[in-house]
Amino acid sequence: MSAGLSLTLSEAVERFVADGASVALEGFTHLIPFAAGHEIIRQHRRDLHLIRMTPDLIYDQMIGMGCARKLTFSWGGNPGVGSLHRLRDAVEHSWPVPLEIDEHSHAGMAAAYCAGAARLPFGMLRGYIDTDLPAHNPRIRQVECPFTGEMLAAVPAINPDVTILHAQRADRAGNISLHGIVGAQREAALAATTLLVTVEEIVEALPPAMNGIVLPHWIVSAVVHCPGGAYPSYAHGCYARDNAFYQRWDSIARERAGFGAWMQRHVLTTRDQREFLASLEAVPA
Amino acid sequence: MSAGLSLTLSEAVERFVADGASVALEGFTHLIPFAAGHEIIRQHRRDLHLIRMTPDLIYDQMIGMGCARKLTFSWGGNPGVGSLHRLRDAVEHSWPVPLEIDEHSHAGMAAAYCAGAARLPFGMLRGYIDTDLPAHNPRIRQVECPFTGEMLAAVPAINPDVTILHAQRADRAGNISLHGIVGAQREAALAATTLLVTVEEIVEALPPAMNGIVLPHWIVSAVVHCPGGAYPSYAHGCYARDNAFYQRWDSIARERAGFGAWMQRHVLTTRDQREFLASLEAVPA
Amino acid sequence: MSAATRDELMTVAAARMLSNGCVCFVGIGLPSAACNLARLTHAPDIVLIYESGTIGTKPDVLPLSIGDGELAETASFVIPLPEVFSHYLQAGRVDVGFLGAAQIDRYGNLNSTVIGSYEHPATRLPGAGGAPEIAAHAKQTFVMCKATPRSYVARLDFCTSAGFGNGVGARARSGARGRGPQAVISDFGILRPHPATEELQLTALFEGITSADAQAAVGWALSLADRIDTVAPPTDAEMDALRALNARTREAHRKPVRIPV
Amino acid sequence: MSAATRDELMTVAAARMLSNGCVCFVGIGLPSAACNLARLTHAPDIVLIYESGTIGTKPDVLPLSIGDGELAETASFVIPLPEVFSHYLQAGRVDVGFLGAAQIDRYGNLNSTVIGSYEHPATRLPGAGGAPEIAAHAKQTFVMCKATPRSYVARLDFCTSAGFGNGVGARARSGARGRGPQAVISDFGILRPHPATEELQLTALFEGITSADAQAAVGWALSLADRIDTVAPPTDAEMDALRALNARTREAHRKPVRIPV
Repeated sequence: MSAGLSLTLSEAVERFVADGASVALEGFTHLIPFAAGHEIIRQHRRDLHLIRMTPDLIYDQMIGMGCARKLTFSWGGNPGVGSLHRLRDAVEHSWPVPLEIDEHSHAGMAAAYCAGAARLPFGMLRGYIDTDLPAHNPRIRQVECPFTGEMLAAVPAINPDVTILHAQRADRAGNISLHGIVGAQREAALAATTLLVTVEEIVEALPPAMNGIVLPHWIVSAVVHCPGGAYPSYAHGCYARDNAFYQRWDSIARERAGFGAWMQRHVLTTRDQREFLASLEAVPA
Repeated sequence: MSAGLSLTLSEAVERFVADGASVALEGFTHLIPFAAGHEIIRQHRRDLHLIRMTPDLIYDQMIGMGCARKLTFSWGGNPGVGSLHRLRDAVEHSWPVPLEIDEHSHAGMAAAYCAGAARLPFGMLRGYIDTDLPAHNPRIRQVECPFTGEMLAAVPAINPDVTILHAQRADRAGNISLHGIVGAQREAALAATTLLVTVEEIVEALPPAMNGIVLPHWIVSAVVHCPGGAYPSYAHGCYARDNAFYQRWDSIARERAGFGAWMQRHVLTTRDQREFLASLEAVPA
Repeated sequence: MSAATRDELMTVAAARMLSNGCVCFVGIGLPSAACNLARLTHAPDIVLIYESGTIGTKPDVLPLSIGDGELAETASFVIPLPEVFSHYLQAGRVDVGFLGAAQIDRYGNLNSTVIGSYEHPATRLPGAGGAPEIAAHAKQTFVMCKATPRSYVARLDFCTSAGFGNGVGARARSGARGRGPQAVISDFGILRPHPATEELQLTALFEGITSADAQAAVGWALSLADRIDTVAPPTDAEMDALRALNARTREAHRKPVRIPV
Repeated sequence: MSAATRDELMTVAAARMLSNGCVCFVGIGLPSAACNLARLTHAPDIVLIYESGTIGTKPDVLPLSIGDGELAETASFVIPLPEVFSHYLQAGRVDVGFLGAAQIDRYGNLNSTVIGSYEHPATRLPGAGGAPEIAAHAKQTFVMCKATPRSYVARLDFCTSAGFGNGVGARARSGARGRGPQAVISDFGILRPHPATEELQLTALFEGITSADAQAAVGWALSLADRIDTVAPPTDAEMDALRALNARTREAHRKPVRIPV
């Protein structure tokens, strides 16, 4: 691990997330690295190429705060609730800044992450058949099977400059263990140049893993202890998803002014995840 | 599960393994389905296309007994000991019958299994660079990345007619759980048309799996209760690998006559895995 | 018991289409309700897969998101998302896939991407998610889509997921391996593809709704099957199970979650 | 203590080349002994990967096979084999790969496939295994190969794994991403590639062995480095650790296993 356990989240974001970088804060509903996203907003990062299968509230916030110039994604909604209003505003009205989109299906983006993790230049799938996406995205092409002549869909590998994950625990060497729904996190981690992980707890020794999901310390750039770092998403075994918050987000983010006020109060004027959480507890949003 | 838990191993092999079939008895040192291989020998199957990354003793036995016409593999030795004498005799002297070989590297064969599991027509890798294998195997070709123009190695998907695994346990619905070293078993299972599994034990309910390795009942054709079915390989948590047996195999199999006598005594004249094991216990081979 | 709502009618109709033991790729919303209703009534051994990677899940309440903890806790096992799509869906191991959409056309092609032009959308929708490959690879798909003035349209603004293309065998020629949309469950009734033309036909209506109502709800000249059935009204057992499930769900989602300060 | 055997000399020499914390892709036999000796002496934090999928394993005895239970029990975690090759090796995450061979040529190309012709081999060897891709993707490789009349040859019967091809930049042009064989450890001494020609040069000899001995052991005109070192003899600590490891291993492998009747 290049930076050890000594960094705060603020220091880690400052060191590893540069303006203009391609950044994947992965998490499929579970273990979404909210705290890291908030810190990126606090540090006013700009021109990021955000990557994520399911940009949800944290990307809605980052896009609404003007951090992003481009989004690679496969489904951009508030799960079970509806639209991501800030994402829509950026795509429909270029507010606060224009947002270029690189749009895929889940299967396509999963293949692209897998290719990235394996350092192959492209991934392939039987996908996008008779749909309009390939006509609008030059990053969806075809490849011919050299044995059967069949044509398959091809997508370029995704290799983020930085992948940021949240996990349940790390040991002192920096090995990371996560369990529960893992989405494409492991592939996004292995595909990245730099891997930054926030964790619920740091332990002397991880529980015996055998075939469990572990990211070894030598692929991790830094681990930051950040309890509650996935809230309002969840950390299986630690705390539950705040579905009510996800539902409330629909009205918080619907209008620019209300969104701005909420971000000011709960993110920009809080210093870290602890203060963020306290600000929500004090007066439910 | 199409055939449930009601079949004996003999019935399962009779029903699912036909002469001429392509059959993968996978297992990377661990959980090698020896009992199933012995049953295939007892039933005198012929013209099989055997598939396996590491043909070891059980394939040495099946090849020496004339079951196979073709072998797809990537490393054919007795691990840590030396040659597989029956495999060598078949390749070098066509004894007892000629054996066509389809030879790969581990990485190439792993890619082929993964493609098979995903029902893609081929797998790709950065592989075989500047080696002589592609010149001797028309099933190793190249594919061009439609984004970068790079040339990558391509191998056709492996989709066995039948994959046979050994696992630690199944539940009564036919769900299979395995742990420890799993090689390419999961991919071989998912790539197959028919999946036959022998298990150490059948339990009411599998232990909670979360991110563990489970093969669901609806991809399994039959489960056979077969304790000790991986011996002299091993079943993690149940019994250890008999390394001494692997070392003794070198002299057992070195000469045709000695091999034949051993097979006669321990496989052909035993009725099942229980009798096979008892025959070894009675007089160590 | 109050009369069934249109959501309830659609949910019950969809649940009935699921046979015991079938492997379903489940989306959030009405499909999730329908699959779990089937599991809680006539199909206890149905296998539910959510794209988050939970296989064989048996949630006690409906998830709000595709990845609620409940889904993992009650699953037989949980796999990484790429494997759901490669090893299970693309491999042809899913019997039934559910799809929803903002727009559907007469061949069951679906739009969940944009209203208006792609480059300058009037309304940006969430996008494809798993839909294009569910549409291609599930052995069959069921579409759940309510009729609004803008949902059943003569021409999609964008094709996110292919149904029967432009019909008459186009799908078979496309390389898609599943049989495509075999039922569209709307809030007026049920459409199914004509065996030859593959155009959707009205095959059943909910009680009290007429063919003229259905025709008025869709933006093309709706083809009628030779025989149009009436969907049998929900039984008390179905309604009890569905309402209890929805009540448990509402309560669970309202329950305040402790902020992990 | 008895004098070091040639196996022991080679093992100690290889172990010394491994720095603490480096990630090694380990093969069975001498490489496995060398890597574990390094771990038990100067490199306690070395990360050992066996191709069976065991990552960060710390076996107390050497495995006989690449997949002994000991490797899984003492591993940080165990992954499916395809991921070892795609996510770790091909992804460039392995610092050092070890290779052995039946034949090696002056550019460090290796044969572990056949002696004689491929179609009608005089001797069929086990084959490639992981070697071709270890040779291509590990950041560097170390080759351990004893000299026999037929091992260091002017021309391979078959190229299983590429070293420097025919030299002078051929490897760089091939698309292989690792730096190739940076050391060949034989039982006479150590060869390393010349920076420009990439031909292997004799750079060190074990004690009591001369350049003439080395030249006699190889089947081509052996190139000598400007300076040829003598490999420092094993220390007592190295020999103690290695012999204890080998003794534990022999005992473990001899121990009768209960037949699971």
